[in-house]
Amino acid sequence: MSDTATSEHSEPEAAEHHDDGGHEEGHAHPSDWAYVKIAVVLAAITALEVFTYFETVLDWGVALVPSLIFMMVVKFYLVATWFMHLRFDNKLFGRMFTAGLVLAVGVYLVTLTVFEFWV
Amino acid sequence: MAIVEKTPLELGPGDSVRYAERPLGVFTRPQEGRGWRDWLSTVDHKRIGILYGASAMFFFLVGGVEALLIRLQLAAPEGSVLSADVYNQVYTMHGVTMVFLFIMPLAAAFSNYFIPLQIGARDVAFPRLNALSFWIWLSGAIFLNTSWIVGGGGADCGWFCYSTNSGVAFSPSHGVDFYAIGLQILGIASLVSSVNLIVTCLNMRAPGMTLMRMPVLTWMLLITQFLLLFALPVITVALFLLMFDRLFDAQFFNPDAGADPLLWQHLFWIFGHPEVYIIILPAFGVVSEVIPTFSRKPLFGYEFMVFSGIAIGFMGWGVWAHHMFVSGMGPISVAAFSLSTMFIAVPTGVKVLNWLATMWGGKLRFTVAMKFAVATVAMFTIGGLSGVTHSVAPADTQQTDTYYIVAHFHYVIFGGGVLGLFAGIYFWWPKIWGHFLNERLGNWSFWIMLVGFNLTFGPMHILGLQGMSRRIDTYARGYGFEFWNMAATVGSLLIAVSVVIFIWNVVKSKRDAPHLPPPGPDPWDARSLEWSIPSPVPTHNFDTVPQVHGRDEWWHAKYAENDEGQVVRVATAEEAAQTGEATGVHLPSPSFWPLAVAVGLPLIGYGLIFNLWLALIGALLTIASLYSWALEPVDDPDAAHDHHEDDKNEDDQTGGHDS
Amino acid sequence: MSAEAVTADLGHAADEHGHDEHATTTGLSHTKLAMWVFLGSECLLFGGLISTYLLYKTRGNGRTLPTDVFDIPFTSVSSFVLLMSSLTMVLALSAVSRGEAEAGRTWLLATALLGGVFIGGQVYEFTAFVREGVAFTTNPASSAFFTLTGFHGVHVSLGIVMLMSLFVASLKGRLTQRNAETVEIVGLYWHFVDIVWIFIFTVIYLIPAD
Amino acid sequence: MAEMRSAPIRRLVPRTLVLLGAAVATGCASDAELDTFAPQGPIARELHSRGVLPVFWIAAAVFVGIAVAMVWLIWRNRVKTYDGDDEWPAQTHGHVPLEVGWTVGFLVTMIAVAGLMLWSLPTVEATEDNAMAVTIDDRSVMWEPTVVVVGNQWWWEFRYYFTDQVDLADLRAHGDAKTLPPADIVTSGQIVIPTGEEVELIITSRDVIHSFWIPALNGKRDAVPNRFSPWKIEASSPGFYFGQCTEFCGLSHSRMRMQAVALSPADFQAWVDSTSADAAAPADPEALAGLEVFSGICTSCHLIEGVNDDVYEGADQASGAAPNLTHFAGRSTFAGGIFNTYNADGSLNRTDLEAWLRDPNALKENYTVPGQQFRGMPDLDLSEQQIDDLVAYLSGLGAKPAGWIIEATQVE
Ligand code: HEA
Ligand code: HEA
Ligand code: HEC
Ligand code: CUA
Ligand SMILES: [Cu+2]
Repeated sequence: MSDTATSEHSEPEAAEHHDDGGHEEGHAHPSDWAYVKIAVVLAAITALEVFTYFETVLDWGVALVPSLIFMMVVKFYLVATWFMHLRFDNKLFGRMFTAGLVLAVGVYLVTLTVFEFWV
Repeated sequence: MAIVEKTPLELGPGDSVRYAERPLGVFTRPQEGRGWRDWLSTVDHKRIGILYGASAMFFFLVGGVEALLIRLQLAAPEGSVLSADVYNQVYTMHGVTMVFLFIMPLAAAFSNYFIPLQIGARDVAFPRLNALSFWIWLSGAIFLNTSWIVGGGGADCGWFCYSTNSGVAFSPSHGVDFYAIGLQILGIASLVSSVNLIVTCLNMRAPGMTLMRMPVLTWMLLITQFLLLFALPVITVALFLLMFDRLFDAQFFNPDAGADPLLWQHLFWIFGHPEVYIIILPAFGVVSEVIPTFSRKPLFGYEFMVFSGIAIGFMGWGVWAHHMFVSGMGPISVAAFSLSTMFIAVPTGVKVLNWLATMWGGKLRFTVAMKFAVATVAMFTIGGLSGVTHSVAPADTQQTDTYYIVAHFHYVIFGGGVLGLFAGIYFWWPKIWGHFLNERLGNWSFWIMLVGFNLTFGPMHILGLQGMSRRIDTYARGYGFEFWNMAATVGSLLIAVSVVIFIWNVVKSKRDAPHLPPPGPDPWDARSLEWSIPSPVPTHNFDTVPQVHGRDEWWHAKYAENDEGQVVRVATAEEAAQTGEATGVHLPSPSFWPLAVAVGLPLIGYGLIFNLWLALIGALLTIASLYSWALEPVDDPDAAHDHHEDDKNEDDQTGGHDS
Repeated sequence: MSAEAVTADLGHAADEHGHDEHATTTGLSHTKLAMWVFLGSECLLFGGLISTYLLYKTRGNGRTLPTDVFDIPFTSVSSFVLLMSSLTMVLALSAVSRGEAEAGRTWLLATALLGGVFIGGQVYEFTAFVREGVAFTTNPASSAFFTLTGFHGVHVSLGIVMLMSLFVASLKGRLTQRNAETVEIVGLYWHFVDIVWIFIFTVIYLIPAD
Repeated sequence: MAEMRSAPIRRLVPRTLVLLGAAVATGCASDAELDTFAPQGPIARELHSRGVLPVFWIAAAVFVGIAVAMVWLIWRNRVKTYDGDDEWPAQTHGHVPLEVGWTVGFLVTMIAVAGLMLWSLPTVEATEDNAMAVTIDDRSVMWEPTVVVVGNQWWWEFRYYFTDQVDLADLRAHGDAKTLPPADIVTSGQIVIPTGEEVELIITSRDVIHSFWIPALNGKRDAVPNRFSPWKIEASSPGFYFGQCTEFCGLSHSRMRMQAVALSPADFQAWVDSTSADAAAPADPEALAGLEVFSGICTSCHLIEGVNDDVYEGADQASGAAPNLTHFAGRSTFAGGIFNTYNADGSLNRTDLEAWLRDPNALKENYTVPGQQFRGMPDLDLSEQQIDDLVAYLSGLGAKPAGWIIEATQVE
């Protein structure tokens, strides 16, 4: 919620993004080639993720869960910032989404903690 | 939803030519008119606000009658007005009705009516979605109450419907099914409306209306929308799990299969606690408008008011388990939630003292609206302080599930929420209807309500501390509960009297209105933009969208401060106000599809409970209506431009929207 | 119409489609903002379902758990399919906003097809699980599993419906450069459903349930 | 009409005082058996003085402050009407130091409240390692006073383990409240505890959530199916302490009560001796006939040690249990603590007992609908003869409690 309060400061910036409607040409969106590159990275990470499943090949030990989470976050981040354009778009969009995301993660982590999920 | 549709009207920057491109849609749209049928297709935020308000007041009576039944049953020991079974249904439906069908929609009425007006907009961002929210809400409300007739009775599990008592084995009638599905339908309505209003607040402010210039009512309503936005999905999850358990034999709450009943409690209260701030913040907003107006002072500490509201909204997410102090979740969790709960008193206290500081050195004029507002502050403080006493977790082990809690939450909900919204009703009545509510009757109603309220809920503190459990259909003689229960029942009858006076006031004021001078645009010498336009508000709201230069824009259009800090008038309200006579304002066309979509949902509900074929029909109806909606032209390009003149004239003649 | 009335008109943005985004306070389109706000809310929906599953994943009531019957290689393939549908989605948007209607249409269809493959995979997975003794009502773990993945599946299916609607509109020549925003908004929804699956794939499938 | 005159607050202060006075007054009344302001044991006393009272005083002080400020403001600043434009007060928009001041003030107050909370939390949560000697089956054991408390619709079961003592961890590992390990004593409605000992409770439920609460001895704790939650009570002196199930649990939630009977250690031992024995064999013919009826009808639900414990497989109930009747006559209340087993003069309360057997549903509403799982005792269509026989049999089960207990329980 505090996000909306501060979004005040983003307004001048928002005004600059005036022509960010999506049906204008020539704005900052990346080329198709860039998208493909991102997709390749995503595919590679996915391959690595799946690779962890075959423990016989390589035992990740205690590093398994942290690495999996890390890879997940990277993928999540790449899709959100590139494919969903958060990187190029007005910050307000990202803030609305992050507010929900952060709240969800926070609230549910606490809930699972109360259920002693981690022990 | 209507995603596939494309806009017919494109306006390039600075380009005043309309593209008369034929819209994508294949259905024509109805036109805005004045008959009763037009209420069914209206997309005007003001009319939708009125619809919300009127239906909410209706359900206030329903919930109130349920409350009176409770009180009659408990007036004396061994009461026999209701059987235990009916009592359980009545108190459950009382809680559900009051929370979901009365106070939330009443707050939604304020959001719908006043957010656009206070930010200088013509309507909300998505007018048809707005209509959809209302109709879905209404269909959910009706659906929920039909369980009395077709469901074998209302839900009988308490408004938070704890598992496992909500399972089929323990509540075999369909009441709980109606609860689970009904609340989902209501949730869709509120979710859609919260998205709509958030976008409205962020995106449709008049030029110059920065966030920190928004009136505090709008601010509080905006925060409320965020709370709804994030809280509703959580209860939706809970309700789905419950529904799957009951209707499709899932195992979410079956302890024999290893399920944990506390899961429901967490999900419910993660929603439920933000919910109580959803109830109170609109009232805080109203009070923050009324007190400055009748103190002839600006709100003290605007920034602090806004940020404390945000803080309350935010902190409200970390305290839910204070409803579960005795559930056995473990001492560390108890301590943590106890601590997080307490500190909500800080931002709330900031609000209370800022209201007092606004009154400090002011010129307080005690109209009925002002009386309600001041009473709100006082009564809420009592409720808030009893809240603090049960935020101390060990102490709460003596208090929880007793009438002490019932006293707490009626003080905050009724003393805070309901009295606050009543202040708003008296304050904005002339703006909405073009005539005042009668002050004399208003005073009677106010005092009787205040006395009745305290007589009803004050004694409940004592009863609770004497050990009277809540949700009991009778109590035995000899525990010392007799006297105060009788007092509470008498008090509730007084509240009923005050409500009757209020209803009479509504009727009488309307009847007397033609013989009284009209209130004019700004009867209270108020401060925000809705007072800069005629009363009642013309269909198009603003002739020209105002340019905003600061907080309390409208006040500054009337007054300035000279070098000595004295207030000098620069214009009368009549001079500064808009005339409402603009023509040719393009407004969104009405549509019947929101109503049609909404009708499908309860059919799905009945179908899930009784016969899946019916659900299929409901689903098809919903989908077909959604598609029709999408294929409907966004606007009727021929209709939009010339019929507003008649509107205005009619307004003048009838003095209201109610013809 | 007077000049004043025109400015007034610009201010109200009176329909659902944000066509006059130039007039909104933030300069942003209503619809797109609404979609983002909605997606914020969806986080709490899926969060609740995921937490429910995590809490229950080992509660089998003595019967087979979903984790016992997971087929990771199979799910990996369908996850990969869904991931790649995000690429085709973004390419569709890119094409439409360049005015290449035909290319846009093709990419839209490709996205919908990939989504369809994913749903097909899920249907297969569900039936396979049921055959192996993990049905919706078997135990808390299975109820939670089917509810979570089922909710996600319904989201994907809705996305497919929207994509196909766009595709049909495009066939009729109605999906022009101007409608790029509509494509973008459907895309946002689609990508969101994809990132939810990224989460589910790791947290539900890959992290071992000891 | 007092249009401009009175302020809501002005009548609040006296009102509150009156209410507070009344609360104190009724709190002292002898019939207020559930009164939370009348603690009778060390835990409840400490909870009251540390957890409850201080925060009440803080809240009251804040309230008085706000109320006085409000009344004063209203008194000072009210006007009848605004006549004209020159009546504008100074337009103060805010004052940051003031705001910071009261924010800090509230923070400090709440930190104090937080301290109180942390100070009083161990009062209800921490347990001590006490133990007392108990003789069971002629064997002396050290017993860490622990009672397993099981909620059922709408009665409480209390289980005592002396021979094979259980603790929280054992039961959590065991997991299932419907198949608890066999206990030395199983009773219902009245929890019997020794005075001067902290008694740990392990609370669970077999059907829905209930809440165990004896206000004079401690706060409450929910009984949640599939969970075992710790709690504790302690009574300073022998006596009788009333309780009420406080979590809504269906139809007869209001009629789900319980009492704690605190006995001196010697009396407690005597109670253990009499109650751990198997049921007495009936002597007179009526009681024998009663046993006959019982064995034919009642054994599908009720257990009597020495009669049907060898074949008993749980009750025909959603909860899978019904009160253990082995020492039925040893308790002074029955059916969820709402009926007297004995009249005040010590004679058997035939009226209620017979009525109960005639049609339980009429006395205490329940869900015994044919075709659904039973919750509560159904109407068994007994003949008056059968009822008389059963009463004769039941009244011989267990030793009649002491006169003062019978007197103290008299519930209406
Ligand atoms: C409008 C709704 C509303 C509001 C605003 C509140 C506000 C608060 N509530 Fe309340 N609450 C309910 C509605 C509400 N509540 C409902 C409906 C229930 C019961 C649900 C059910 O079981 O059915 C409930 C139950 C409830 C419980 C659970 C009780 C139980 O079941 O055991 C608790 C426990 O901590 C609690 C605490 C609080 C606190 C600390 C606040 C705080 O936000 C209050 C803050 C306000 C003040 C403190 C007063 C003003 C401040 C000052 C004047 C400053 C100075 C004060 C100090 C320094 C102390 N509430
Ligand atoms: C917005 C919320 C709200 C409001 C306004 C009220 C208002 C009232 N409540 Fe409410 N109450 C709750 C929310 C609310 N309540 C909740 C959430 C619960 C918990 C439920 C649960 O435990 O699950 C509860 C529980 C509750 C209980 C406890 C029941 C129990 O635990 O067993 C009691 C008992 O007295 C009670 C009484 C009242 C009374 C007397 C009013 C009065 O203020 C009502 C005043 C209104 C009227 C008197 C209406 C006037 C009607 C007429 C004049 C008739 C005219 C008729 C026609 C024209 C047709 N309420
Ligand atoms: C289908 C199950 C069932 C059968 C059969 C049944 N009872 Fe019960 N009985 C119960 C339940 C359940 C209770 C607890 C009810 C309550 O307190 O709400 C109970 C309570 C009682 C009590 C009070 C016990 C106490 O200490 O509180 C008595 C006495 C009693 N039953 C006697 C009988 C007799 C005698 C019969 C046979 C004629 C009988 N019951 C048959 C289920 C049954
Ligand atoms: Cu058991 Cu209420
Ligand atoms: Cu709360």
